[in-house]
Amino acid sequence: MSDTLQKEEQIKASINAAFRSAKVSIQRKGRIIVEFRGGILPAFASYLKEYLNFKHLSMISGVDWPEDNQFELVYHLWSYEQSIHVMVKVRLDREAAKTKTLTPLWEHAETYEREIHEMLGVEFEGHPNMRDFILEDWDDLPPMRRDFMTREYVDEVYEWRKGREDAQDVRQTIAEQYNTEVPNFNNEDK
Amino acid sequence: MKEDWGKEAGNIIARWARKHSLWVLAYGTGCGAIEIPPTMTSRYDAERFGITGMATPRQADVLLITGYLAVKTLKRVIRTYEQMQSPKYVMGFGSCTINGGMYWDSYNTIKRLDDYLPVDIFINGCMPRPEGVIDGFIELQKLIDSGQANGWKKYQDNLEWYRTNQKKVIKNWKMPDYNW
Amino acid sequence: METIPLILLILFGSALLSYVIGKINFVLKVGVALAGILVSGYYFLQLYGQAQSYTFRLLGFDIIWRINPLSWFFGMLIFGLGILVAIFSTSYMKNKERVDFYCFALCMTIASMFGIVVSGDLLSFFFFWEIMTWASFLMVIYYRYEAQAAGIKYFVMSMIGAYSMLIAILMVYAQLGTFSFDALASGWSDFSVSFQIALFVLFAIGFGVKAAVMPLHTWAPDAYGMSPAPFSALFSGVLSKMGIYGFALLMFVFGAGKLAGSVTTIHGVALPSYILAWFGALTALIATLIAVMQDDAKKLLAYSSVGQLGYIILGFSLNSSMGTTAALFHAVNHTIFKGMLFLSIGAVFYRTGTRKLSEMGGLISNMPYTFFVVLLGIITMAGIPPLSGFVGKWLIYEALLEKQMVLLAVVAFMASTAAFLYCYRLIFTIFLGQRPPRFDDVKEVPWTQRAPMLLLSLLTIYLGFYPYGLLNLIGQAESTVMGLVPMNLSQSILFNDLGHVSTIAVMNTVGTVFVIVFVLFNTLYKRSRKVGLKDIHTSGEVPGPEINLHYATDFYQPFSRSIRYVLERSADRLYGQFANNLEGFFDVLRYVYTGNAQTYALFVIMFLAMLLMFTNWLI
Amino acid sequence: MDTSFNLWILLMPFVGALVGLTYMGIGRRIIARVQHRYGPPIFQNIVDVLKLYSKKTAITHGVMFHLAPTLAITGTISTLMFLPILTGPHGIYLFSFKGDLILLMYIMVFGCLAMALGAGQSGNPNSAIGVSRGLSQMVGYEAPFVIAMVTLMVQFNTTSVHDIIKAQDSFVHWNMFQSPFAFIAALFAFLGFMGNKPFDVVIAPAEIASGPPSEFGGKYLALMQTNRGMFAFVKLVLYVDLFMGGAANFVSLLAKTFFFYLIPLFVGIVNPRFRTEQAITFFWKWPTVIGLLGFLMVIL
Amino acid sequence: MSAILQEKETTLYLGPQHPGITGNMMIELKVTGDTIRKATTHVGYLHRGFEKLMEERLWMQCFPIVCRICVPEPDPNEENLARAIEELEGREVPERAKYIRVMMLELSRMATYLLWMGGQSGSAGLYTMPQWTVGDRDYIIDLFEELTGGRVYHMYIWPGGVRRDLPEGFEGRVRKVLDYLEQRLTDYDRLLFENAIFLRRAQGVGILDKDMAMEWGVVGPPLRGCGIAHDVRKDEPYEVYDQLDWEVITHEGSDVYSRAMVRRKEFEQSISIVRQVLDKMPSGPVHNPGPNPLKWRVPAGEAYVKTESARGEFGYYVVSDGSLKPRRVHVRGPAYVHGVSLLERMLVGANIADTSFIMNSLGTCPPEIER
Repeated sequence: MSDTLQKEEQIKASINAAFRSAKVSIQRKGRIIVEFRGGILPAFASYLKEYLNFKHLSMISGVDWPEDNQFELVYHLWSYEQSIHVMVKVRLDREAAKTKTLTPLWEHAETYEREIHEMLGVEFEGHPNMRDFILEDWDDLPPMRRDFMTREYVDEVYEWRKGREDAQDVRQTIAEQYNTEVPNFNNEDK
Repeated sequence: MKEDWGKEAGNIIARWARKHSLWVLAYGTGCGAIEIPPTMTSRYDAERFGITGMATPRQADVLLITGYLAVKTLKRVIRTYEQMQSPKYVMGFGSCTINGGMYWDSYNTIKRLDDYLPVDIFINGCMPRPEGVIDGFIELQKLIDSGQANGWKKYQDNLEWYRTNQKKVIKNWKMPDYNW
Repeated sequence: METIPLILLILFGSALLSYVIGKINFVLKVGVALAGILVSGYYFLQLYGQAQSYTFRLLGFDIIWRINPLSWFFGMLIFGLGILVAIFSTSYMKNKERVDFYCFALCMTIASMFGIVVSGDLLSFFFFWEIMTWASFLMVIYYRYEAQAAGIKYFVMSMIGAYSMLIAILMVYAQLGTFSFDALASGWSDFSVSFQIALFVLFAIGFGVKAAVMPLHTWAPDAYGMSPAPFSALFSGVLSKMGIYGFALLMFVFGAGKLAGSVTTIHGVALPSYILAWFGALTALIATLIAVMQDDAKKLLAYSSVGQLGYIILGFSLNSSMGTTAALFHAVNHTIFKGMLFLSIGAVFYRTGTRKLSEMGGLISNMPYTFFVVLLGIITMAGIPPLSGFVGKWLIYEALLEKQMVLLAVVAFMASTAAFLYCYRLIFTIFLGQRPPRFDDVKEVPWTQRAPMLLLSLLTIYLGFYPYGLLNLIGQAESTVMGLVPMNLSQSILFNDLGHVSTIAVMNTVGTVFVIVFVLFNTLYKRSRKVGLKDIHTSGEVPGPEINLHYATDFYQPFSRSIRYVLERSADRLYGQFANNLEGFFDVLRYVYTGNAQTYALFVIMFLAMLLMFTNWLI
Repeated sequence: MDTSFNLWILLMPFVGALVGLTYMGIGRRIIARVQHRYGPPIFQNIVDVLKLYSKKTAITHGVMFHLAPTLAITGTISTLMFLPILTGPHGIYLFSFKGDLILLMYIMVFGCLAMALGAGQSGNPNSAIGVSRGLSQMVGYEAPFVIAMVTLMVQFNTTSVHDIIKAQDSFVHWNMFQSPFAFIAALFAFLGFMGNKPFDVVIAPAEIASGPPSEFGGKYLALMQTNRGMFAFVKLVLYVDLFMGGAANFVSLLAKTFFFYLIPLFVGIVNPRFRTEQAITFFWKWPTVIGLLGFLMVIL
Repeated sequence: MSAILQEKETTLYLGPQHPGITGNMMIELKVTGDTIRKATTHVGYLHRGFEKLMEERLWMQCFPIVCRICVPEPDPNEENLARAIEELEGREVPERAKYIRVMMLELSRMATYLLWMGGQSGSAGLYTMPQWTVGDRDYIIDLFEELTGGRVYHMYIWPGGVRRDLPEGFEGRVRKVLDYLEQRLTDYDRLLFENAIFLRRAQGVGILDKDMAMEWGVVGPPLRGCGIAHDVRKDEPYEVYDQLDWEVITHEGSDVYSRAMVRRKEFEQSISIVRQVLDKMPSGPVHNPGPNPLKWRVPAGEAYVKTESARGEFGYYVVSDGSLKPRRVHVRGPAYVHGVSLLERMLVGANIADTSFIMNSLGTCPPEIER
């Protein structure tokens, strides 16, 4: 097992050597998670891109963690040569979510950042073209935030056809099949 | 008396021609668009019934709403519908046009198409099979033949009501107002 | 008093008078010029069917002014368009600067052109020719600085033409000792063949510059484009016809047509004429191709004008009755439709202040009359039946096919097809499509501008329906002056050995069908609902006001891509390269040109001596 | 003679439109068979036109837009009137004795120009692009066409269609066989004329919606479709007259025109669309060279 | 005179209602002549908020949703989500199920390529090709229908295996369809891939620079069309791809034609992969059942899984907080880059006539961009 993770260990070592603020952990073969706290993200990204050959930016995900009052941005990088996927996690303050754009490094990061801006409300400094991406004339909370309640929004904006209000019938069937009662599916359930 | 007869004959011919020549607007509004190519091509061959695709709304007769409508699309669909020439028909395709379907709690799709456009016929299913689509067209032909497919008249008469519904959903209404 | 000198006097007089009195006020100067042109036009009409001649001696030379059917024919063009242009100018030039200057140049041009057509000897011909060049040059540089380049180009090219013509005239004088046309006509056959060819080439260059034959056309687009719009109409419509008149003289009066007897012939046409025919045909084709690419409306028309003149020259060079008829008929056509088009472009410029095709659009609802005129203009220009353009085109093709000149016919056909392209571009980019918001309030031009244009468009409809009157006139000129057998018009049908077309039947058919369909279509259906300009199929999107939906820039890009081999080799660039290569040579010459008057005099004498030697060698 | 003459003048436009539209229906059916399906009924195109005539509303963008279909159909009917439909003792000549081939070549453009103007006034950029492409392509296919026409006119030393028909008195004298190069050149031009693939750059749906007609609907489109059918008929009859010696009766006319209709159809089924400049240069290469060969044959 | 300044370039709207667009999106073109000066893509016409909806659904309920993310090719989505959950749970998948999954994925790849062939040739105006290929695609769809009950959306691959075993005689029917398609391929070659006009239109058009392709995260056939041999199935083999005999197909040229050829050859290869799968398929169970879906809690953690779909790498980033519902499912469709920023870049300087052509060759699929 250990010898198969050789490449991953190497990368971990070189990242640790170069950036103190990066906490590197190996998830499994071909998956490295870097928690990057503080410091300049573009510098780190360009280090990964230029020195460690992570040329391919697969995507940027944004995860909302209202418990910690933080947004987590996950930059997914892939190295063609080493077949290794790196997830660089950056945590941002939820109230004043702001970070530097990566468009100078990867031009196509533009769309990802636009989407995160629209869906979570994160500001990207220096982004060249922050126009509407998916939504049009959206004036509510950014929809991918956990505190945006899509059910409430739907009840408020759209009209229901009669008979569709509960939408519980399928769950009822499943519950009967497994001999349990229909659980409460509201959001507070964790 | 003679005039009535002529008018009646004209109507019969017109209805017959309308029935047998349905030009569908090439507008894949939702995922249902994936079943349109099979419907139109060699296996199901909807052209047998005179159903053909048309590129622009000015020439089309049938607006096929293939599935859910995002609000952004709804705006375009309304404009497209209003650019079509009467008589024109709207087909709601898939459960999502009827009651939201899979997307019943989505913040971005409308739940009832007939609130916003006068639907002449619904085809249910998620998604309907090509046979279902063709069946829907045949039903539409029957409606046209019996003179019941007059959603476009309904739209003209109840424009106010439709507009109110549309404007409720579409926040930034930047469209020219039409008169028919 | 004799009518011819009277007309000349009135015209020159009103030119000077309007310049002098013009300092007082606008109405007066324009009034004087207009009155002068109108009165002389009236006198000119009196000359119809008469054969007057007026001779006097000046500085020991016989000066002959005469009128014959050919002169009258061209005079008709001059006064017809001249009067309309003058009327058009009354409102067009209002509130413009230097109107007196404009009136002066206009009257001078008309006067000198009339002088050219009435000249019966080479001396006065050349004299009036030069006045015409100068007067039109003044017009070209009307918009001072921006017109500088155009003016210089025009001037240089005109000088080349003038010198070449002067050499030819001197050669004739050296041989015959007289300047008279009649003497030249009778003496032509006695010249040696090489002398005949030399005369032919020199005169052809002289007239070719004015008629803008390729490759001598380079001045035309700039000069037509730069001069004020009404004058552009005159420039292209009539002034260029003076070159054509020159060709008519050269081929049929001087007797170059007789060359056929002495040199190699191809399809029954003398080799020099045949080459000239190719020049004409290629001019028609290439100028058309270039016109397609123009973005400036007037330049487009200018190149188109060059192309159409190519047709006329092609007609003349065939040296046949049919060809000449075609050329003269097309000359009238060209005067009419170029008048219409230049005037309406002027009208558009008057209202919008731009000539760039890509900046305009959608003006049809603002300027419906102008649109109508341009519509008829382009139909005529494209040669589509039932308007008069078709008659001209038909005559040319028949003339070519009669001579079995297949390749020339193909080139001519192709040029005419390519002409559809710029015709459509002209009307589409200005009048159709989307209107830029800044032209929303544009109004139709005043009646003084509308009337001349509409008159011309009525004329093209009439000639399309019944061209036989005009053809009769041409026939008269041919039989009396040019020594040709005119075409048979006894049945009111365009007829020759190859085929025939009844223009009356065409016009009747098109008219009747249109009326029937129109009436049926409009009575059976309710009125359609008129929608706004931007209410178009934009794939469901709603474009904002700043979005440009008018497709006008680089309208024929795919076409230009496929003909880029032609466009890369423009004559202008060739001259440019030539000039660059000559620069070193001119550096040497600077030592010769010392600026001392005596050296210049020496040069002139040397030049004349060389000329004399040259002519002797030729003989 | 006189009544039948008048009758044919009235009837011929309708016959032309019906024949043209039916051919299109048969064409759709043939295409469908190649594509492994049944296809629409043969008279589908006529039903379509009837449907369009029965549309209740239509929008207009202005005068030229309103007039364009009318003018287009005027141009087509006028062309038809100057075309000998049938020859021989029971010929239908209409006004064809009053015009010649050059007139036909030019009057055919009348309708196209009108359509282009109407499309222009619709204000749709797609229409304008379509017109620009169409005119550009026209210059392309006009080269072989003109060469072929001039060859014919010089060969028979006439511009009259009647004389050209008369010269092809028997099967072997058909211009198809007599001047094969001109025929091939003209055939290439015909592909462009008919606007079938690969030369359908004008309407190119995936590129510019449906090009020039994209704003026309309802009654306007109805007229345009009628015109399309009739214009196809006119072009077919012209080619039959020029290369197959005309037709003496309706059966042979239909057979011959249908033969010509099939050629672009079959080429179109299996070929994608050219880009505009490719189409133009295509026409200027082999078809033109073949046409010039035909020239040489005539001259030498 | 109005003060509104107009642009010099003409604006063309390619979509959303336009026959030249795939799916429902819009490209705003600024053109002069027929050259595109600037292209702006607008997406979002198909946005349903799937990622939000999944936060509101049970893990099992997510499966009907994910397959709708990419309409023409739903199986890679199910595969991805299933593998992500398996990775989080550490659930084993029976060997037979893995083979069936590979078969499904390859069949769906073939179906997508058939649809793509139709789209690519349809955008060039060759309408016989879509009629043939879409008709032939229905044979594969019929197989799907027999196996899963659904023509388009299958919901067949789920955590722990597949939903049900192959029916009686199914293998034979698959082989029959494969034989038929292989034989049809010669027809397609003659009609499209060897058509002179198609070659003239496709060669040298839509050039995608090799370095740019690497840099911009281009995946799938467009990347391999640049001659770069990368395929998720080889780079990070999943299921049983490492036990099958196949090679990454590349084609030099970087233009529309080379992308077309890559797809065409991969179609052939898929046929051979499915045949191998059928040959090697072991017997045994097809599902390793999990807990009651209504009380199914996936352990907290995160997983990034990817699958090679017909258009390239499909990536799923799944975050679980140990509750009944996913915390976050983020989908990276291959068209995300191809269809938005790359397309904008590639269309500059292209011909209007090639817009839809290039777009099809990149395999843009709007629903997976906006989800």
